[in-house]
Amino acid sequence: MSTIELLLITGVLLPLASFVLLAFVGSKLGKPASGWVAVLAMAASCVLAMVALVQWQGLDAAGRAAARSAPVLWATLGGMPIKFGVNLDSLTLIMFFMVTFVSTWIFVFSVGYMAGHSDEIDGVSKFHRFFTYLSLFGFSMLLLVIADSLLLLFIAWELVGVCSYLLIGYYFHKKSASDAGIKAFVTNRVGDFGFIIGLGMVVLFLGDLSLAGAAEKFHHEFMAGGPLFSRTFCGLSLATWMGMLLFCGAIGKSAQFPLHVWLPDAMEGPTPVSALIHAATMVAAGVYLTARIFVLLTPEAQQFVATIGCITLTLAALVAIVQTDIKKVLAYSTISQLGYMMLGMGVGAWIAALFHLLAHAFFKALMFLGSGQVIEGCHHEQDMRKMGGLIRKMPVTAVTFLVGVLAIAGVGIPAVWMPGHTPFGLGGYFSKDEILAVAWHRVYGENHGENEVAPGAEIQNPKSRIHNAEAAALRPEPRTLNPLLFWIPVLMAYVTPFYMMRCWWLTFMGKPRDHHVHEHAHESPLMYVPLVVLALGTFVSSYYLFRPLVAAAAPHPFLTVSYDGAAAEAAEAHATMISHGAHAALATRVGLAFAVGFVLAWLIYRKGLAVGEKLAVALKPAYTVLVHKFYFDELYGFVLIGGTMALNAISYAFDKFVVDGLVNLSAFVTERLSWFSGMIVDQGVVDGMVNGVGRGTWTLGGLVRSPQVGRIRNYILFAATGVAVVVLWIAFV
Amino acid sequence: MSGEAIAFYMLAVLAAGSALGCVIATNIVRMALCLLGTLGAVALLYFLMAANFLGVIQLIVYAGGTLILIVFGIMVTSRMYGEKLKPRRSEALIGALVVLALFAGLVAILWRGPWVTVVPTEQPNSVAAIGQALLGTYLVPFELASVLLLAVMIGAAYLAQPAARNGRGTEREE
Amino acid sequence: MNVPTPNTWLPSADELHLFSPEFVLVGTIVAVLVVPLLVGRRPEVPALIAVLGCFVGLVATWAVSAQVADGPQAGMVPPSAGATPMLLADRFSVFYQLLLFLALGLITWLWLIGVQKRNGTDSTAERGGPEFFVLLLTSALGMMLMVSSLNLLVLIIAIETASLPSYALVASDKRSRLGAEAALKYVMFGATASAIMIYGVSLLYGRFGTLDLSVIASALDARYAELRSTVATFAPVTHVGVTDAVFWLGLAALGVGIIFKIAAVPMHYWCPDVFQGAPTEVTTWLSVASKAAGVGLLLRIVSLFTVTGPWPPPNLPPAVAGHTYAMTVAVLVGILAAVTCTVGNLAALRQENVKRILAYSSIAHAGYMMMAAAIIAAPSAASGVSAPTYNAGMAAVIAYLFVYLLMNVGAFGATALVVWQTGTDHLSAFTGLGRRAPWVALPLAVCLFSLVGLPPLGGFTAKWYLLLALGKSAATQPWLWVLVVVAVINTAISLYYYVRIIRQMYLRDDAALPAFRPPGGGVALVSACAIILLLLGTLWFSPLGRRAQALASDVYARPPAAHAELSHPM
Amino acid sequence: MTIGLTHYLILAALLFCCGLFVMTTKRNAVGILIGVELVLNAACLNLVAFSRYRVGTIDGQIAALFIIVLAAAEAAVAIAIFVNYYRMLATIDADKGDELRG
Repeated sequence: MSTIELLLITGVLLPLASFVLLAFVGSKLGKPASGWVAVLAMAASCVLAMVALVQWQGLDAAGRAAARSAPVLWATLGGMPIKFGVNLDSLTLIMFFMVTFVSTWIFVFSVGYMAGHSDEIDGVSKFHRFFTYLSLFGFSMLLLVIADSLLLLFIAWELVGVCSYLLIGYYFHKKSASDAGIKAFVTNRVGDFGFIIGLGMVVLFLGDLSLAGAAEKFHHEFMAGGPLFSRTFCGLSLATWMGMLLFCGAIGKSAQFPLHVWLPDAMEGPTPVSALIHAATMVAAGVYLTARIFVLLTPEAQQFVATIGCITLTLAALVAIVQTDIKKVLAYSTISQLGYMMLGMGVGAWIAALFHLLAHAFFKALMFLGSGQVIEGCHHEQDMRKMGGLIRKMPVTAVTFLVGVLAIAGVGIPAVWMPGHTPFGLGGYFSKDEILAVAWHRVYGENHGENEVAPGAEIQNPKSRIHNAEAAALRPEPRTLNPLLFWIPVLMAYVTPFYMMRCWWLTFMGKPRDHHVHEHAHESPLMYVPLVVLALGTFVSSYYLFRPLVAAAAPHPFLTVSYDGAAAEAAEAHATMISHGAHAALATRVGLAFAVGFVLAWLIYRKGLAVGEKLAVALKPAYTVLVHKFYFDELYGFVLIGGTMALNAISYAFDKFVVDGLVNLSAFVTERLSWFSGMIVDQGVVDGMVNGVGRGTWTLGGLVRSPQVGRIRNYILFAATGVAVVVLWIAFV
Repeated sequence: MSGEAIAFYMLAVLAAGSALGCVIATNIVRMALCLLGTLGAVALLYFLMAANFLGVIQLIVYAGGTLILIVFGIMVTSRMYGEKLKPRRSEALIGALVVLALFAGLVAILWRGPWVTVVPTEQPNSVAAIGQALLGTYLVPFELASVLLLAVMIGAAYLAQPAARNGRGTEREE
Repeated sequence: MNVPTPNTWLPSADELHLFSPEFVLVGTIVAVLVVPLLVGRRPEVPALIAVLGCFVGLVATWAVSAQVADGPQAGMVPPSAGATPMLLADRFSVFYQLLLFLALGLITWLWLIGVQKRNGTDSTAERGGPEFFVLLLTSALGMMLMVSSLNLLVLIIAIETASLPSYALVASDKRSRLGAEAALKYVMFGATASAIMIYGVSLLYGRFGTLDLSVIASALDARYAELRSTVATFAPVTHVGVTDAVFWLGLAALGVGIIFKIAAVPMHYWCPDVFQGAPTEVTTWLSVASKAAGVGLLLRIVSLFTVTGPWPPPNLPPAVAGHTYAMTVAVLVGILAAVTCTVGNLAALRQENVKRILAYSSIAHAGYMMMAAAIIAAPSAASGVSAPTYNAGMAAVIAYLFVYLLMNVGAFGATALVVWQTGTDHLSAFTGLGRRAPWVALPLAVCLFSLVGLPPLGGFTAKWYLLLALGKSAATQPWLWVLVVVAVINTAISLYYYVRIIRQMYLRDDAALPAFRPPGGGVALVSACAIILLLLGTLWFSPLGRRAQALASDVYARPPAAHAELSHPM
Repeated sequence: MTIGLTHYLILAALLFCCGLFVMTTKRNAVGILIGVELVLNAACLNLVAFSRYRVGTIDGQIAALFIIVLAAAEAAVAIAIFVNYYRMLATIDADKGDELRG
């Protein structure tokens, strides 16, 4: 076992040790101490991760290959070896670092946050238990990151699910929190159901659960035209089904449509938990899984991934516009960003998607902790309508939050963008841009001859051997993508800065709208230090730290698409590059989206703040939103009319066109539609579906037990009836 | 009609009639009497089928033992004499329908067969033959049944003994 | 002195040795009865004897396992011409002996704790030490013989030997009103089921002219061969197996008795009521041993239909193959299994009583195990599947049963500790258990997660092997996929009610409820179960699979028609 | 008309059905037990008839013999449980025992 692996394994075990320690003696350690134990363990992991990362960066390709040791045989299942080991590559290291780093600061924040809470619930102190769960969560997530086998990954996956259940339902005496925990758990199980079946298919058709082995067998199967590819079900090959089913797990965990319903509810948990779930761990796990199984996705399965991502990012962005709860805005923005990541995965922008994941982890953790600071400072007030002007009371929080807002909005100066030059911009700028650029390439780009492989040539790759023919069939070819998968995300890129700016402005700027809240607002050092650190991290963690590492881990150049500017890595020599045309096109289309978004948000909520105070008293929030979303509503009205909900929009459009004129119409339609997607799609249809399934099962449970009347004679009668049916069947059928 | 047939039909009517009597009777004592009728008729049918030993056993063990046990049970548990324990009419109706359907199905199946077709030979049918079979071929079930009877006796005795309350068991020892 | 008549027969020493575990059990029964007469009715005495008997029995089992290493051995072959063996000893039955001795030991342990904890000392006589153990051991004897009998008559008596003492055991707490009610229901339902079963056996006797299972198996083979030739000449013959109505009727009625023991749908009605009303240690025994024996018996009966040779049969058109005896039995068992585990899981959702939840959970688990019995065709190289030398379904059930034993003993044991402390088995008794008695709550949580089948616990291992076996067989019999899907969906449903208990223990709390100290022995018992489950899910993952395969090797559980080595020169 | 196997089988089937009906309708627990005895008698009758008319060995009779013994054992346990039940609930009405349900 190499040093790096040892470092990582130790890093994984430290939170576990902390968990065990806290589980047994946590109550004795008492209030602050047990929290610091968890922080220490996670911080130590983070240091180890940094050491490992530095060592890794010092190694050349051969050294890196040598650092990977063979996995340990754990069991042989019907001839299939199950091996566990560390999946050592750049992605693992950077993910590991990100998880430990972000978690450490979230833990620190938690100590401050939870200390301010009454931790006596029914007379029993829960403080240590919170950190017990947090440690277990950290352990599960780290295990998931280093897992090199789908089985180990699945185990960690389930552990993460259990922890999320425990943490979201932490305020279990609140019925909503308890229900939210159950909802998260059950919804995730729905996704896991597909995941399990997918795993079953991997076992049956590939016979290898290790990531590398499964990929190898998959390619072999493809070349041989095995049953996985030759057999079809409902018009899609079994391979496609396998990929889609495996992705189902990610749908659940990363809160993708249609399983995104649990995530906004999950805000019922303590705010640090929200930060942990939304930034570094749980939702990231889905994207990480998709990245790891990327090599098992056929082009059709990729398209499925992209479509899901596109739907998710659209719905969530629209819903975020009308939210008034600060945490819910962030929740929907997370879903939306995850949608971007999945879209990136689906269109082949593997590198960009992961880059976005890492960048997002930092600024989203930052914003959640900021919101936690606000909520804590404002006596558990989460309604933005009652805030405003907090920048004077919480300057650090406000500024750091703004950094996050700028980052998620993708602030950058596209005019400066030239390959090889140092552009200015925050994380989200590069990552989202690259995802969209790749999507553009898939829709309109042309394949330049320089990437073609000589016929019959076999490319040696440290990960797997890929034949020419396969490259032709599996690579993401240009001009194969539905244009909607490019245009909708582009338009949504304008929504993101809008709702984020709205959130920030309503919270921190303007005049205080609720003096009670405002008077008591304060911030505490223990809680804002993490904010500052993460804000700095957001600045640093941009293009030059994350992207090369992620790029080095790309599974196979043929399967991914990336900017040509970053193709420094030797392994990427044959990768599909996108042309310069993409940058040019994007710069004009989305480059200044953030500016447009910010300005419009400012225009509206600057004006709205004056009115807002009055309206907040009048408790007419829906009206406020309706009136003051003029320009944006118009813009997004078109998005939606052009989108999948065209029919609805048009029916409303005709209704309203005559009365209010075009501008009002769009405003109304947009509001209606965001309400629609929020209320109907989210809470009505999908919730209804999930709840309906639950209620159906529940009713069925009652039905099944109803014969259990308690009278023995009737039991005998039921049994006799069964016998009679069988006898009649035998006799007469 | 041969003598065998006459005997069979008489016994069959007795057995079936008693069984139906069990069905109809609401008084538990009458039910036990009807059961006695069935048991006796079946025993006589055994005689008719030349299974004399079995017929005797049926009379001694079943009619003389098991039935007595049942009557004993009735006596112990029927303090509230006269309480009508009638099932609901709907239950009886459903039960009757189920059972009638079952009977129809059974008859249809039993009528068709097929049954094993070994030509019946003159069999050693004496008590000695049965005794030898019990200690020969059927030694294992014989021994097993004896263990079972032992356990059942102990269990039944234990259960039927009234529970000692407040350490009465120890009082008795003193 | 009478000269023994030629037909009187004593088995040889070899044969007796082959069944020494059963004899040990009988000896223990006698000792449990006699020794207390000599040393007094202290509750420890019969328990100690029972444990001692278990140890001796395990040694005897070990000795037998060496004897059957070469293959199944038929035992108790009467000397008369044409007589067939009564009992069978093979690795599968050895496994059952092992399992039952283990279960006996654990239940005895639990009983002792219960005696000390529950009622104080004055009522130990009430608990009927010797009587309890006589009944327990006798039912264990019946269960062992259920799995190893080769003769329908022995089978009936074995089932009754297992059942009758169990009825009495349920009522063994004579001051329990619920116990009395449960016993009444159990005995009535059981008597009905066994009466129907006996009627079915009488029909099978009429159909085949024998009570011997090996003869019936060869008759089925003959019919199968006849069928093949018929098909070759007079295609198409339809519904070959189904025309044999008497056979199916007899089999169905026999099945009623078997699935009563398993508590599978539609003979499951007794199970929740009895499990709830019985004393917890008896519930544990019934849920583990009785069910295990039923599943073993089911596998034995079903494997009578095992088709030796390639599957589907090469010269049989698939449409006809679908109607063979084997296929029909497999599909019927599969349907029952699917319905059973679905009903069990659904009905458990809304229960408020922990023992009842666990009862329904045991119904569901019986369903999972029955799924393995639907794997009926012998694996063969000709069908394209690599040919294992073991019966995949049996191996899966062996692994499953072992894990199931630990999970249930752990879960019921922990429940018992709570019940004895709080006096109620309602879900509310578990409130805040994570604080009040962490050393009971933690193992219980492990056992419950294991019952769900979450990794890295034994329950996952068991389900894994089961699904693997199903999936592999599904390669040639695609309908088995349905079972896989049903099992996975059910696992998802079952999560809800298991987690409910865990939630009650960890996420609900009430400061008014005091912490309590559970008895050390009880904690040791449940912790041991939890730790072993953890090991089975991790380190012992593949050893368990290998051991199960080894125990299921050499058997298609088809009884040998006759056995040359053990026939007597008399 | 000679008496053959089928006659006995139909009679046994009738007894079987009567027994089953008794089991489902009698509220007195002892009544249910009587139903069980009827069904067992049907099985015995079957066995002896097969033995007599088809198989030609005494196996059937021996099986019937064992079943009679089993019936006795079962009755003993059942009656003991009834007595216990009666002691606890002060009734022999099987329907009164419906505390365990759902």
